[in-house]
Amino acid sequence: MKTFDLNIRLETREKNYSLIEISGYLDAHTVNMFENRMEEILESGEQNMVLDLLDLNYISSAGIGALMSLTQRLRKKHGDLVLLRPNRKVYKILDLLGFTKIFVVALDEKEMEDFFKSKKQEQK
Amino acid sequence: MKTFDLNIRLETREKNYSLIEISGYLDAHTVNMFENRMEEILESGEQNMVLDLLDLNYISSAGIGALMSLTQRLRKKHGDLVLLRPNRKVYKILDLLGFTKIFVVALDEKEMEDFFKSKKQEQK
Amino acid sequence: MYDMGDEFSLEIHCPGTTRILSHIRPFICSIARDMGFSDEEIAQIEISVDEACSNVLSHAYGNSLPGDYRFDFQPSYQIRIALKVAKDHLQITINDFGVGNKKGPHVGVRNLEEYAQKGHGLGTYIIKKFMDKVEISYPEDSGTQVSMVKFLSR
Amino acid sequence: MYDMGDEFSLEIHCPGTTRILSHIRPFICSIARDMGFSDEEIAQIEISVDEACSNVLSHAYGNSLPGDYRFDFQPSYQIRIALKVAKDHLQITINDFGVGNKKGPHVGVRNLEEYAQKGHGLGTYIIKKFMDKVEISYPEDSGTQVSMVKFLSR
Ligand SMILES: Nc1ncnc2c1ncn2[C@@H]1O[C@H](COP(=O)(O)OP(=O)(O)O)[C@@H](O)[C@H]1O
Ligand SMILES: Nc1ncnc2c1ncn2[C@@H]1O[C@H](COP(=O)(O)OP(=O)(O)O)[C@@H](O)[C@H]1O
Repeated sequence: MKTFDLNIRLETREKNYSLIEISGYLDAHTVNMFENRMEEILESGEQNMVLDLLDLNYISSAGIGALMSLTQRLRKKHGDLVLLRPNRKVYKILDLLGFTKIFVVALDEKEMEDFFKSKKQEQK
Repeated sequence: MKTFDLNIRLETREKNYSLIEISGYLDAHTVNMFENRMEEILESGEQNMVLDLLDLNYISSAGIGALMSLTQRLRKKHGDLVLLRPNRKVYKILDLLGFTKIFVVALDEKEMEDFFKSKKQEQK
Repeated sequence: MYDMGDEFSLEIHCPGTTRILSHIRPFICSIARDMGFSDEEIAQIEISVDEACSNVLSHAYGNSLPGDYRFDFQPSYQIRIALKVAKDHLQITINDFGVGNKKGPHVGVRNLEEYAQKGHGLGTYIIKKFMDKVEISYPEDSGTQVSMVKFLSR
Repeated sequence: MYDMGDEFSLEIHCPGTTRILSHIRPFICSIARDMGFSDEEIAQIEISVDEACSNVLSHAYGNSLPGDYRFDFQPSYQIRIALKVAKDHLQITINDFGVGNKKGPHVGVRNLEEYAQKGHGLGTYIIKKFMDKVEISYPEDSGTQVSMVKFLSR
Protein backbone atom coordinates (compact mmCIF):
# COMPACT_ATOMS: atom_id res chain seq x y z
CA MET A 1 0.00 0.00 0.00
CA LYS A 2 1.12 3.50 -0.73
CA THR A 3 2.40 5.48 2.23
CA PHE A 4 1.21 8.99 1.80
CA ASP A 5 3.48 11.94 1.14
CA LEU A 6 1.68 14.17 3.57
CA ASN A 7 -1.12 13.40 5.96
CA ILE A 8 -3.04 16.12 7.71
CA ARG A 9 -5.54 15.23 10.41
CA LEU A 10 -7.54 17.66 12.46
CA GLU A 11 -7.28 16.01 15.84
CA THR A 12 -9.34 18.13 18.23
CA ARG A 13 -10.75 21.58 18.51
CA GLU A 14 -10.02 22.62 22.08
CA LYS A 15 -11.47 25.75 23.62
CA ASN A 16 -8.45 27.80 22.63
CA TYR A 17 -6.82 25.95 19.76
CA SER A 18 -7.04 23.37 16.97
CA LEU A 19 -4.66 20.43 17.20
CA ILE A 20 -3.57 19.17 13.79
CA GLU A 21 -1.39 16.13 13.17
CA ILE A 22 1.04 16.49 10.28
CA SER A 23 2.88 13.40 9.08
CA GLY A 24 5.05 12.66 6.06
CA TYR A 25 7.10 15.41 4.45
CA LEU A 26 6.48 19.06 3.85
CA ASP A 27 8.36 20.08 0.74
CA ALA A 28 7.73 21.84 -2.57
CA HIS A 29 5.59 18.89 -3.64
CA THR A 30 3.22 18.76 -0.68
CA VAL A 31 3.14 22.40 0.36
CA ASN A 32 0.10 23.33 -1.75
CA MET A 33 -1.98 20.63 -0.14
CA PHE A 34 -0.80 21.81 3.28
CA GLU A 35 -1.65 25.45 2.55
CA ASN A 36 -5.11 24.61 1.25
CA ARG A 37 -5.92 22.57 4.32
CA MET A 38 -4.63 25.25 6.68
CA GLU A 39 -6.67 27.84 4.80
CA GLU A 40 -9.85 25.87 5.50
CA ILE A 41 -9.07 25.71 9.21
CA LEU A 42 -8.16 29.41 9.31
CA GLU A 43 -11.40 30.33 7.57
CA SER A 44 -13.37 28.51 10.22
CA GLY A 45 -12.22 31.33 12.49
CA GLU A 46 -9.45 29.62 14.39
CA GLN A 47 -7.09 31.89 16.31
CA ASN A 48 -4.58 29.39 17.69
CA MET A 49 -3.23 26.33 15.92
CA VAL A 50 -1.04 23.53 17.19
CA LEU A 51 0.71 21.35 14.63
CA ASP A 52 1.76 17.98 16.01
CA LEU A 53 4.94 17.27 14.04
CA LEU A 54 5.88 13.95 15.69
CA ASP A 55 5.70 12.09 12.38
CA LEU A 56 6.90 14.82 10.10
CA ASN A 57 10.09 13.46 8.58
CA TYR A 58 11.28 16.36 6.49
CA ILE A 59 10.71 20.05 5.95
CA SER A 60 12.22 22.34 3.31
CA SER A 61 12.01 26.09 2.72
CA ALA A 62 8.65 25.65 1.02
CA GLY A 63 7.25 24.15 4.22
CA ILE A 64 9.01 26.67 6.46
CA GLY A 65 7.57 29.46 4.30
CA ALA A 66 4.06 28.08 4.78
CA LEU A 67 4.58 27.89 8.56
CA MET A 68 5.92 31.45 8.49
CA SER A 69 2.93 32.97 6.76
CA LEU A 70 0.55 30.95 8.92
CA THR A 71 2.30 32.29 12.02
CA GLN A 72 2.11 35.84 10.73
CA ARG A 73 -1.57 35.56 9.95
CA LEU A 74 -2.46 34.04 13.32
CA ARG A 75 -0.41 36.65 15.18
CA LYS A 76 -2.32 39.39 13.37
CA LYS A 77 -5.42 37.91 14.97
CA HIS A 78 -3.57 37.86 18.34
CA GLY A 79 -3.35 34.10 18.07
CA ASP A 80 -0.33 31.90 17.49
CA LEU A 81 1.01 28.78 15.83
CA VAL A 82 2.67 26.17 18.03
CA LEU A 83 4.95 23.50 16.56
CA LEU A 84 4.53 20.52 18.86
CA ARG A 85 7.29 17.91 19.30
CA PRO A 86 9.16 18.09 16.00
CA ASN A 87 11.55 15.15 15.62
CA ARG A 88 15.30 15.60 16.09
CA LYS A 89 16.00 16.14 12.43
CA VAL A 90 13.25 18.69 11.78
CA TYR A 91 14.08 20.49 15.04
CA LYS A 92 17.78 20.60 14.14
CA ILE A 93 17.11 22.15 10.73
CA LEU A 94 14.76 24.77 12.20
CA ASP A 95 17.24 25.50 14.97
CA LEU A 96 20.34 25.77 12.77
CA LEU A 97 18.49 28.24 10.56
CA GLY A 98 17.32 30.34 13.51
CA PHE A 99 13.62 29.53 13.19
CA THR A 100 13.30 28.19 16.73
CA LYS A 101 13.61 31.86 17.76
CA ILE A 102 10.77 32.90 15.45
CA PHE A 103 8.33 30.00 15.82
CA VAL A 104 6.83 28.80 19.06
CA VAL A 105 8.22 25.29 19.45
CA ALA A 106 6.93 23.04 22.23
CA LEU A 107 8.90 19.86 22.87
CA ASP A 108 5.97 18.19 24.63
CA GLU A 109 2.33 18.77 25.51
CA LYS A 110 3.18 20.34 28.85
CA GLU A 111 5.30 23.00 27.17
CA MET A 112 2.44 23.70 24.79
CA GLU A 113 -0.08 24.10 27.60
CA ASP A 114 2.31 26.28 29.56
CA PHE A 115 2.63 28.50 26.51
CA PHE A 116 -1.11 29.00 26.23
CA LYS A 117 -1.45 29.57 30.00
CA SER A 118 1.24 32.23 30.11
CA LYS A 119 -0.27 33.85 27.04
CA LYS A 120 -3.68 34.04 28.70
CA GLN A 121 -1.97 35.59 31.73
CA GLU A 122 -0.36 38.24 29.52
CA GLN A 123 -3.61 39.14 27.83
CA LYS A 124 -5.32 39.76 31.18
CA MET B 1 28.71 8.07 12.49
CA LYS B 2 28.78 5.60 9.66
CA THR B 3 26.34 2.74 9.90
CA PHE B 4 28.11 -0.29 8.60
CA ASP B 5 27.18 -2.10 5.41
CA LEU B 6 27.55 -5.50 6.96
CA ASN B 7 28.25 -6.48 10.52
CA ILE B 8 29.21 -9.99 11.47
CA ARG B 9 29.44 -10.97 15.11
CA LEU B 10 30.28 -14.40 16.44
CA GLU B 11 27.81 -14.57 19.30
CA THR B 12 28.39 -17.91 21.04
CA ARG B 13 29.95 -21.22 20.38
CA GLU B 14 27.48 -23.71 21.77
CA LYS B 15 28.29 -27.37 22.09
CA ASN B 16 26.84 -28.15 18.69
CA TYR B 17 26.90 -24.90 16.74
CA SER B 18 28.25 -21.37 16.33
CA LEU B 19 25.70 -18.57 16.49
CA ILE B 20 26.61 -15.65 14.25
CA GLU B 21 24.71 -12.36 14.02
CA ILE B 22 24.54 -10.86 10.55
CA SER B 23 23.24 -7.31 10.19
CA GLY B 24 23.16 -4.84 7.31
CA TYR B 25 22.95 -6.07 3.75
CA LEU B 26 24.45 -9.03 1.95
CA ASP B 27 24.96 -8.07 -1.67
CA ALA B 28 27.70 -8.07 -4.30
CA HIS B 29 29.50 -5.39 -2.31
CA THR B 30 29.63 -7.10 1.06
CA VAL B 31 29.72 -10.77 0.03
CA ASN B 32 33.52 -11.03 -0.01
CA MET B 33 33.76 -9.86 3.57
CA PHE B 34 31.05 -12.32 4.51
CA GLU B 35 32.75 -15.24 2.79
CA ASN B 36 36.12 -14.46 4.37
CA ARG B 37 34.62 -14.35 7.84
CA MET B 38 32.68 -17.58 7.30
CA GLU B 39 35.84 -19.23 6.03
CA GLU B 40 37.61 -18.42 9.31
CA ILE B 41 34.80 -19.96 11.33
CA LEU B 42 34.68 -23.03 9.08
CA GLU B 43 38.41 -23.51 9.40
CA SER B 44 38.11 -23.54 13.16
CA GLY B 45 36.38 -26.90 12.62
CA GLU B 46 32.77 -25.86 13.06
CA GLN B 47 30.20 -28.36 11.81
CA ASN B 48 26.94 -26.47 12.43
CA MET B 49 26.38 -22.75 11.97
CA VAL B 50 23.39 -20.60 12.85
CA LEU B 51 23.12 -17.20 11.21
CA ASP B 52 20.88 -14.82 13.14
CA LEU B 53 19.39 -12.72 10.33
CA LEU B 54 17.11 -10.51 12.46
CA ASP B 55 18.86 -7.32 11.34
CA LEU B 56 19.71 -8.36 7.81
CA ASN B 57 17.83 -5.92 5.60
CA TYR B 58 18.63 -7.19 2.15
CA ILE B 59 20.05 -10.17 0.34
CA SER B 60 20.79 -10.61 -3.36
CA SER B 61 21.96 -13.56 -5.45
CA ALA B 62 25.55 -12.92 -4.35
CA GLY B 63 24.51 -13.43 -0.74
CA ILE B 64 22.26 -16.38 -1.54
CA GLY B 65 25.16 -17.96 -3.43
CA ALA B 66 27.40 -17.61 -0.40
CA LEU B 67 24.75 -19.21 1.83
CA MET B 68 24.36 -21.98 -0.72
CA SER B 69 28.02 -22.94 -0.83
CA LEU B 70 28.27 -22.66 2.96
CA THR B 71 25.30 -25.02 3.29
CA GLN B 72 26.83 -27.47 0.85
CA ARG B 73 30.18 -27.48 2.66
CA LEU B 74 28.63 -27.97 6.10
CA ARG B 75 26.39 -30.77 4.84
CA LYS B 76 29.45 -32.58 3.46
CA LYS B 77 30.71 -32.58 7.05
CA HIS B 78 27.27 -33.88 8.16
CA GLY B 79 26.57 -30.51 9.68
CA ASP B 80 24.15 -27.80 8.60
CA LEU B 81 23.49 -24.10 8.22
CA VAL B 82 20.42 -22.65 9.95
CA LEU B 83 19.00 -19.26 8.95
CA LEU B 84 17.48 -17.89 12.13
CA ARG B 85 14.57 -15.41 12.08
CA PRO B 86 15.07 -13.66 8.73
CA ASN B 87 12.88 -10.53 8.51
CA ARG B 88 9.71 -10.51 6.38
CA LYS B 89 11.39 -9.08 3.33
CA VAL B 90 14.39 -11.42 3.30
CA TYR B 91 12.15 -14.39 4.04
CA LYS B 92 9.77 -13.44 1.24
CA ILE B 93 12.55 -13.22 -1.33
CA LEU B 94 14.01 -16.59 -0.27
CA ASP B 95 10.56 -18.12 -0.28
CA LEU B 96 9.44 -16.76 -3.65
CA LEU B 97 12.63 -18.12 -5.19
CA GLY B 98 12.20 -21.55 -3.61
CA PHE B 99 15.18 -21.32 -1.25
CA THR B 100 13.13 -21.97 1.88
CA LYS B 101 12.94 -25.54 0.59
CA ILE B 102 16.71 -25.80 0.26
CA PHE B 103 17.92 -23.92 3.33
CA VAL B 104 17.00 -24.71 6.90
CA VAL B 105 15.05 -21.64 8.02
CA ALA B 106 14.06 -21.29 11.69
CA LEU B 107 11.57 -18.56 12.48
CA ASP B 108 12.57 -18.47 16.16
CA GLU B 109 15.03 -20.02 18.59
CA LYS B 110 12.68 -22.83 19.49
CA GLU B 111 12.46 -23.93 15.86
CA MET B 112 16.22 -23.87 15.67
CA GLU B 113 16.66 -26.01 18.78
CA ASP B 114 14.01 -28.43 17.57
CA PHE B 115 15.93 -28.79 14.33
CA PHE B 116 19.14 -29.71 16.12
CA LYS B 117 17.30 -32.09 18.47
CA SER B 118 15.58 -33.98 15.67
CA LYS B 119 18.87 -34.12 13.80
CA LYS B 120 20.61 -35.67 16.80
CA GLN B 121 17.80 -38.19 17.01
CA GLU B 122 18.29 -39.14 13.36
CA GLN B 123 22.00 -39.62 13.75
CA LYS B 124 21.55 -42.05 16.61
CA MET C 1 0.45 7.89 -7.05
CA TYR C 2 1.60 9.62 -10.18
CA ASP C 3 -1.49 11.45 -11.25
CA MET C 4 0.16 13.81 -13.66
CA GLY C 5 -1.63 12.33 -16.60
CA ASP C 6 1.64 11.63 -18.29
CA GLU C 7 4.53 9.25 -17.89
CA PHE C 8 8.07 10.42 -17.28
CA SER C 9 11.59 9.12 -17.49
CA LEU C 10 14.77 9.57 -15.58
CA GLU C 11 18.31 8.29 -15.78
CA ILE C 12 21.19 7.51 -13.49
CA HIS C 13 24.73 7.24 -14.81
CA CYS C 14 27.02 5.72 -12.26
CA PRO C 15 30.40 4.10 -12.03
CA GLY C 16 30.87 0.37 -12.09
CA THR C 17 31.56 -0.10 -8.41
CA THR C 18 29.66 -2.39 -6.08
CA ARG C 19 29.50 0.38 -3.50
CA ILE C 20 26.90 2.13 -5.62
CA LEU C 21 24.42 -0.74 -5.34
CA SER C 22 23.28 0.14 -1.83
CA HIS C 23 22.47 3.69 -2.98
CA ILE C 24 20.59 2.68 -6.10
CA ARG C 25 18.31 0.38 -4.12
CA PRO C 26 16.58 2.97 -1.91
CA PHE C 27 16.10 5.24 -4.93
CA ILE C 28 14.39 2.49 -6.93
CA CYS C 29 12.31 1.44 -3.91
CA SER C 30 11.23 5.01 -3.27
CA ILE C 31 9.91 5.37 -6.81
CA ALA C 32 8.24 1.96 -6.81
CA ARG C 33 6.58 2.68 -3.46
CA ASP C 34 5.33 6.02 -4.74
CA MET C 35 3.83 4.34 -7.80
CA GLY C 36 1.76 2.12 -5.54
CA PHE C 37 3.57 -1.21 -5.75
CA SER C 38 3.12 -3.52 -2.73
CA ASP C 39 5.97 -4.28 -0.34
CA GLU C 40 6.43 -7.65 -1.98
CA GLU C 41 6.52 -6.16 -5.47
CA ILE C 42 8.94 -3.46 -4.33
CA ALA C 43 11.29 -6.14 -2.98
CA GLN C 44 11.06 -7.96 -6.32
CA ILE C 45 11.88 -4.84 -8.30
CA GLU C 46 14.70 -3.95 -5.91
CA ILE C 47 16.49 -7.27 -6.26
CA SER C 48 15.94 -7.44 -10.03
CA VAL C 49 17.60 -4.08 -10.59
CA ASP C 50 20.36 -5.02 -8.17
CA GLU C 51 21.02 -8.28 -10.05
CA ALA C 52 21.23 -6.55 -13.41
CA CYS C 53 23.63 -3.94 -12.01
CA SER C 54 25.72 -6.58 -10.23
CA ASN C 55 25.99 -8.46 -13.50
CA VAL C 56 27.44 -5.40 -15.17
CA LEU C 57 30.06 -5.25 -12.45
CA SER C 58 30.96 -8.91 -12.61
CA HIS C 59 30.66 -9.61 -16.32
CA ALA C 60 30.48 -6.58 -18.58
CA TYR C 61 33.97 -5.27 -18.13
CA GLY C 62 35.76 -8.48 -18.81
CA ASN C 63 37.95 -9.23 -15.86
CA SER C 64 36.00 -12.07 -14.37
CA LEU C 65 34.52 -15.39 -15.35
CA PRO C 66 31.07 -16.67 -14.52
CA GLY C 67 31.01 -17.59 -10.89
CA ASP C 68 34.15 -15.64 -10.18
CA TYR C 69 33.11 -12.51 -8.34
CA ARG C 70 35.89 -9.99 -8.58
CA PHE C 71 34.43 -6.52 -8.40
CA ASP C 72 37.36 -4.30 -9.19
CA PHE C 73 36.88 -0.58 -8.97
CA GLN C 74 37.30 0.94 -12.35
CA PRO C 75 35.72 4.35 -12.48
CA SER C 76 35.50 4.56 -16.24
CA TYR C 77 33.21 1.57 -16.28
CA GLN C 78 29.69 2.90 -16.36
CA ILE C 79 26.23 1.61 -15.59
CA ARG C 80 23.26 3.51 -16.95
CA ILE C 81 19.92 2.96 -15.36
CA ALA C 82 16.91 4.44 -17.12
CA LEU C 83 13.51 4.44 -15.46
CA LYS C 84 10.23 5.00 -17.23
CA VAL C 85 7.42 5.64 -14.82
CA ALA C 86 4.06 5.05 -16.49
CA LYS C 87 0.54 4.91 -15.18
CA ASP C 88 0.36 1.14 -14.98
CA HIS C 89 3.96 0.00 -15.10
CA LEU C 90 7.56 0.72 -14.31
CA GLN C 91 10.18 0.05 -16.96
CA ILE C 92 13.83 -0.16 -15.99
CA THR C 93 16.59 -0.41 -18.55
CA ILE C 94 20.17 -1.11 -17.56
CA ASN C 95 22.94 -0.45 -20.04
CA ASP C 96 26.64 -1.04 -19.90
CA PHE C 97 29.47 -0.48 -22.37
CA GLY C 98 31.20 -3.78 -21.82
CA VAL C 99 31.77 -7.05 -23.65
CA GLY C 100 28.13 -7.69 -24.52
CA ASN C 101 27.52 -11.26 -25.61
CA LYS C 102 31.09 -11.89 -26.74
CA LYS C 103 31.75 -14.08 -23.74
CA GLY C 104 28.81 -16.33 -24.41
CA PRO C 105 25.07 -16.25 -24.17
CA HIS C 106 23.47 -14.32 -21.36
CA VAL C 107 21.29 -17.00 -19.83
CA GLY C 108 20.54 -17.95 -16.30
CA VAL C 109 19.67 -21.31 -14.81
CA ARG C 110 16.22 -22.80 -15.43
CA ASN C 111 15.64 -23.99 -11.90
CA LEU C 112 17.25 -24.25 -8.49
CA GLU C 113 18.51 -27.80 -9.05
CA GLU C 114 20.57 -26.52 -11.96
CA TYR C 115 21.75 -23.65 -9.80
CA ALA C 116 22.73 -25.95 -6.92
CA GLN C 117 24.98 -27.81 -9.35
CA LYS C 118 26.45 -24.93 -11.34
CA GLY C 119 26.75 -22.34 -8.56
CA HIS C 120 25.97 -19.46 -10.89
CA GLY C 121 23.28 -18.13 -13.20
CA LEU C 122 20.94 -17.07 -10.40
CA GLY C 123 20.83 -13.36 -11.27
CA THR C 124 19.07 -13.77 -14.60
CA TYR C 125 16.78 -16.39 -13.06
CA ILE C 126 15.68 -13.89 -10.41
CA ILE C 127 15.05 -11.11 -12.91
CA LYS C 128 12.96 -13.36 -15.15
CA LYS C 129 11.03 -14.73 -12.19
CA PHE C 130 10.18 -11.37 -10.64
CA MET C 131 9.64 -9.06 -13.59
CA ASP C 132 6.72 -9.25 -16.02
CA LYS C 133 8.78 -8.62 -19.14
CA VAL C 134 12.52 -9.01 -19.63
CA GLU C 135 14.48 -8.25 -22.78
CA ILE C 136 18.20 -8.71 -23.14
CA SER C 137 19.83 -7.14 -26.16
CA TYR C 138 23.23 -6.00 -27.39
CA PRO C 139 23.02 -2.50 -28.90
CA GLU C 140 25.77 -1.74 -31.39
CA ASP C 141 27.29 1.17 -29.51
CA SER C 142 27.11 -0.44 -26.12
CA GLY C 143 27.59 -3.73 -24.33
CA THR C 144 24.50 -5.28 -22.87
CA GLN C 145 21.05 -3.85 -22.37
CA VAL C 146 18.64 -5.46 -19.95
CA SER C 147 15.18 -4.03 -20.06
CA MET C 148 12.55 -5.09 -17.53
CA VAL C 149 8.95 -4.14 -16.90
CA LYS C 150 6.75 -4.61 -13.85
CA PHE C 151 3.03 -3.90 -14.09
CA LEU C 152 1.00 -2.48 -11.25
CA SER C 153 -1.44 -5.15 -10.23
CA ARG C 154 -4.08 -2.61 -9.26
CA MET D 1 33.63 4.77 3.83
CA TYR D 2 34.85 5.00 0.27
CA ASP D 3 38.27 3.44 0.47
CA MET D 4 38.72 2.83 -3.19
CA GLY D 5 41.64 5.18 -3.39
CA ASP D 6 39.92 7.22 -6.03
CA GLU D 7 37.01 9.57 -6.31
CA PHE D 8 34.05 8.90 -8.53
CA SER D 9 31.15 10.72 -10.08
CA LEU D 10 27.60 9.96 -10.92
CA GLU D 11 24.70 11.77 -12.50
CA ILE D 12 20.94 11.81 -12.31
CA HIS D 13 18.85 13.29 -15.11
CA CYS D 14 15.30 13.76 -14.05
CA PRO D 15 12.19 15.63 -15.08
CA GLY D 16 11.23 18.93 -13.57
CA THR D 17 8.44 17.68 -11.37
CA THR D 18 8.19 18.17 -7.63
CA ARG D 19 7.28 14.52 -7.23
CA ILE D 20 10.86 13.59 -7.92
CA LEU D 21 12.18 15.48 -4.89
CA SER D 22 11.19 12.84 -2.37
CA HIS D 23 13.09 10.20 -4.36
CA ILE D 24 16.24 12.26 -4.81
CA ARG D 25 16.50 12.89 -1.07
CA PRO D 26 17.02 9.29 0.11
CA PHE D 27 19.55 8.72 -2.66
CA ILE D 28 21.61 11.75 -1.62
CA CYS D 29 21.31 10.82 2.05
CA SER D 30 22.40 7.26 1.36
CA ILE D 31 25.58 8.45 -0.34
CA ALA D 32 26.32 11.08 2.31
CA ARG D 33 25.81 8.53 5.10
CA ASP D 34 28.11 6.08 3.39
CA MET D 35 30.82 8.75 3.09
CA GLY D 36 30.77 9.18 6.85
CA PHE D 37 28.87 12.45 7.26
CA SER D 38 27.06 12.89 10.59
CA ASP D 39 23.27 12.86 10.85
CA GLU D 40 23.28 16.64 11.17
CA GLU D 41 25.50 17.08 8.13
CA ILE D 42 23.39 14.63 6.14
CA ALA D 43 20.29 16.68 6.94
CA GLN D 44 22.09 19.82 5.80
CA ILE D 45 23.15 18.24 2.51
CA GLU D 46 19.66 16.81 1.98
CA ILE D 47 17.88 20.14 2.33
CA SER D 48 20.49 22.02 0.28
CA VAL D 49 20.08 19.70 -2.69
CA ASP D 50 16.32 19.82 -2.27
CA GLU D 51 16.35 23.63 -2.29
CA ALA D 52 18.45 23.82 -5.44
CA CYS D 53 16.17 21.33 -7.19
CA SER D 54 13.01 23.07 -5.98
CA ASN D 55 14.39 26.34 -7.35
CA VAL D 56 14.75 24.78 -10.77
CA LEU D 57 11.11 23.78 -10.59
CA SER D 58 9.86 27.16 -9.44
CA HIS D 59 12.16 29.51 -11.35
CA ALA D 60 14.13 27.97 -14.18
CA TYR D 61 11.34 27.25 -16.57
CA GLY D 62 9.77 30.63 -16.48
CA ASN D 63 6.17 30.25 -15.48
CA SER D 64 6.36 31.61 -11.98
CA LEU D 65 7.55 34.64 -10.09
CA PRO D 66 9.59 34.71 -6.90
CA GLY D 67 7.37 33.73 -4.06
CA ASP D 68 4.81 32.26 -6.40
CA TYR D 69 5.06 28.53 -6.12
CA ARG D 70 3.43 26.99 -9.15
CA PHE D 71 5.06 23.67 -9.90
CA ASP D 72 3.57 22.67 -13.18
CA PHE D 73 4.41 19.30 -14.58
CA GLN D 74 6.34 19.72 -17.76
CA PRO D 75 8.25 16.58 -18.58
CA SER D 76 10.67 18.17 -21.00
CA TYR D 77 12.02 20.34 -18.23
CA GLN D 78 15.09 18.64 -16.89
CA ILE D 79 17.15 18.76 -13.75
CA ARG D 80 20.62 17.27 -13.82
CA ILE D 81 22.25 16.39 -10.57
CA ALA D 82 25.92 15.46 -10.67
CA LEU D 83 27.65 14.07 -7.61
CA LYS D 84 31.37 13.86 -7.11
CA VAL D 85 32.30 11.65 -4.21
CA ALA D 86 35.83 12.39 -3.05
CA LYS D 87 37.85 11.24 -0.08
CA ASP D 88 37.23 14.34 2.00
CA HIS D 89 34.24 16.01 0.36
CA LEU D 90 31.04 15.64 -1.57
CA GLN D 91 30.39 17.97 -4.49
CA ILE D 92 26.90 18.31 -5.89
CA THR D 93 26.17 20.25 -9.05
CA ILE D 94 22.64 20.99 -10.16
CA ASN D 95 22.02 22.12 -13.71
CA ASP D 96 18.90 23.21 -15.49
CA PHE D 97 18.20 24.41 -19.01
CA GLY D 98 15.95 27.28 -18.07
CA VAL D 99 16.02 31.06 -18.01
CA GLY D 100 19.32 31.40 -16.14
CA ASN D 101 19.83 34.89 -14.77
CA LYS D 102 17.54 36.60 -17.29
CA LYS D 103 14.90 37.15 -14.62
CA GLY D 104 17.27 38.86 -12.26
CA PRO D 105 20.09 38.02 -9.93
CA HIS D 106 20.03 34.75 -8.11
CA VAL D 107 20.39 35.91 -4.54
CA GLY D 108 18.76 34.89 -1.35
CA VAL D 109 18.01 36.88 1.77
CA ARG D 110 20.85 37.86 4.10
CA ASN D 111 19.05 37.05 7.32
CA LEU D 112 15.73 35.90 8.72
CA GLU D 113 14.45 39.43 9.36
CA GLU D 114 14.76 40.13 5.64
CA TYR D 115 13.03 36.81 4.95
CA ALA D 116 10.17 37.57 7.37
CA GLN D 117 9.49 40.75 5.38
CA LYS D 118 9.98 39.50 1.82
CA GLY D 119 8.57 36.01 2.19
CA HIS D 120 11.03 34.51 -0.28
CA GLY D 121 14.74 34.02 -0.83
CA LEU D 122 15.14 31.33 1.82
CA GLY D 123 16.35 28.56 -0.48
CA THR D 124 19.62 30.22 -1.42
CA TYR D 125 20.09 31.32 2.20
CA ILE D 126 19.84 27.68 3.33
CA ILE D 127 22.27 26.40 0.72
CA LYS D 128 24.86 29.06 1.60
CA LYS D 129 24.43 28.46 5.31
CA PHE D 130 24.76 24.68 5.17
CA MET D 131 27.30 24.04 2.45
CA ASP D 132 31.00 24.88 2.67
CA LYS D 133 31.32 26.22 -0.87
CA VAL D 134 28.56 27.44 -3.19
CA GLU D 135 29.01 28.67 -6.74
CA ILE D 136 26.18 29.88 -8.93
CA SER D 137 26.92 30.28 -12.61
CA TYR D 138 25.17 30.50 -15.95
CA PRO D 139 26.80 28.19 -18.51
CA GLU D 140 26.19 29.22 -22.11
CA ASP D 141 24.41 26.09 -23.17
CA SER D 142 22.28 25.82 -20.10
CA GLY D 143 20.29 27.83 -17.61
CA THR D 144 21.62 27.91 -14.11
CA GLN D 145 24.31 25.84 -12.46
CA VAL D 146 24.51 25.62 -8.70
CA SER D 147 27.56 23.84 -7.44
CA MET D 148 27.98 23.06 -3.76
CA VAL D 149 30.61 21.31 -1.69
CA LYS D 150 30.52 19.84 1.80
CA PHE D 151 33.71 18.71 3.48
CA LEU D 152 33.90 15.76 5.81
CA SER D 153 34.81 17.11 9.22
CA ARG D 154 36.76 14.01 10.12
N1 LIG E 1 26.06 -7.06 -18.28
C1 LIG E 1 26.55 -8.22 -18.77
N2 LIG E 1 27.57 -8.20 -19.68
C2 LIG E 1 28.07 -9.35 -20.17
N3 LIG E 1 27.64 -10.57 -19.83
C3 LIG E 1 26.63 -10.66 -18.93
C4 LIG E 1 26.05 -9.50 -18.36
N4 LIG E 1 25.07 -9.90 -17.52
C5 LIG E 1 25.07 -11.25 -17.57
N5 LIG E 1 26.00 -11.72 -18.43
C6 LIG E 1 26.25 -13.15 -18.79
O1 LIG E 1 25.12 -13.92 -18.41
C7 LIG E 1 25.49 -14.98 -17.52
C8 LIG E 1 24.37 -15.25 -16.52
O2 LIG E 1 24.27 -14.20 -15.57
P1 LIG E 1 23.59 -14.45 -14.18
O3 LIG E 1 22.32 -15.17 -14.41
O4 LIG E 1 23.45 -13.20 -13.43
O5 LIG E 1 24.53 -15.42 -13.38
P2 LIG E 1 26.00 -15.23 -12.81
O6 LIG E 1 26.24 -13.78 -12.63
O7 LIG E 1 25.96 -16.00 -11.53
O8 LIG E 1 26.89 -15.87 -13.82
C9 LIG E 1 26.78 -14.52 -16.90
O9 LIG E 1 27.57 -15.59 -16.47
C10 LIG E 1 27.43 -13.74 -18.05
O10 LIG E 1 28.13 -14.59 -18.91
N1 LIG F 1 17.40 27.47 -11.14
C1 LIG F 1 17.09 28.80 -11.20
N2 LIG F 1 16.82 29.40 -12.38
C2 LIG F 1 16.52 30.70 -12.45
N3 LIG F 1 16.46 31.52 -11.37
C3 LIG F 1 16.71 30.99 -10.17
C4 LIG F 1 17.04 29.62 -10.01
N4 LIG F 1 17.25 29.39 -8.70
C5 LIG F 1 17.05 30.56 -8.08
N5 LIG F 1 16.74 31.53 -8.94
C6 LIG F 1 16.50 32.97 -8.62
O1 LIG F 1 17.05 33.24 -7.34
C7 LIG F 1 16.06 33.78 -6.47
C8 LIG F 1 16.30 33.34 -5.05
O2 LIG F 1 15.99 31.96 -4.88
P1 LIG F 1 15.68 31.39 -3.45
O3 LIG F 1 16.71 31.91 -2.51
O4 LIG F 1 15.57 29.92 -3.49
O5 LIG F 1 14.31 32.02 -3.01
P2 LIG F 1 12.83 31.83 -3.57
O6 LIG F 1 12.78 30.54 -4.32
O7 LIG F 1 11.99 31.85 -2.37
O8 LIG F 1 12.62 33.02 -4.46
C9 LIG F 1 14.75 33.31 -7.06
O9 LIG F 1 13.69 34.16 -6.72
C10 LIG F 1 15.02 33.31 -8.55
O10 LIG F 1 14.86 34.59 -9.11
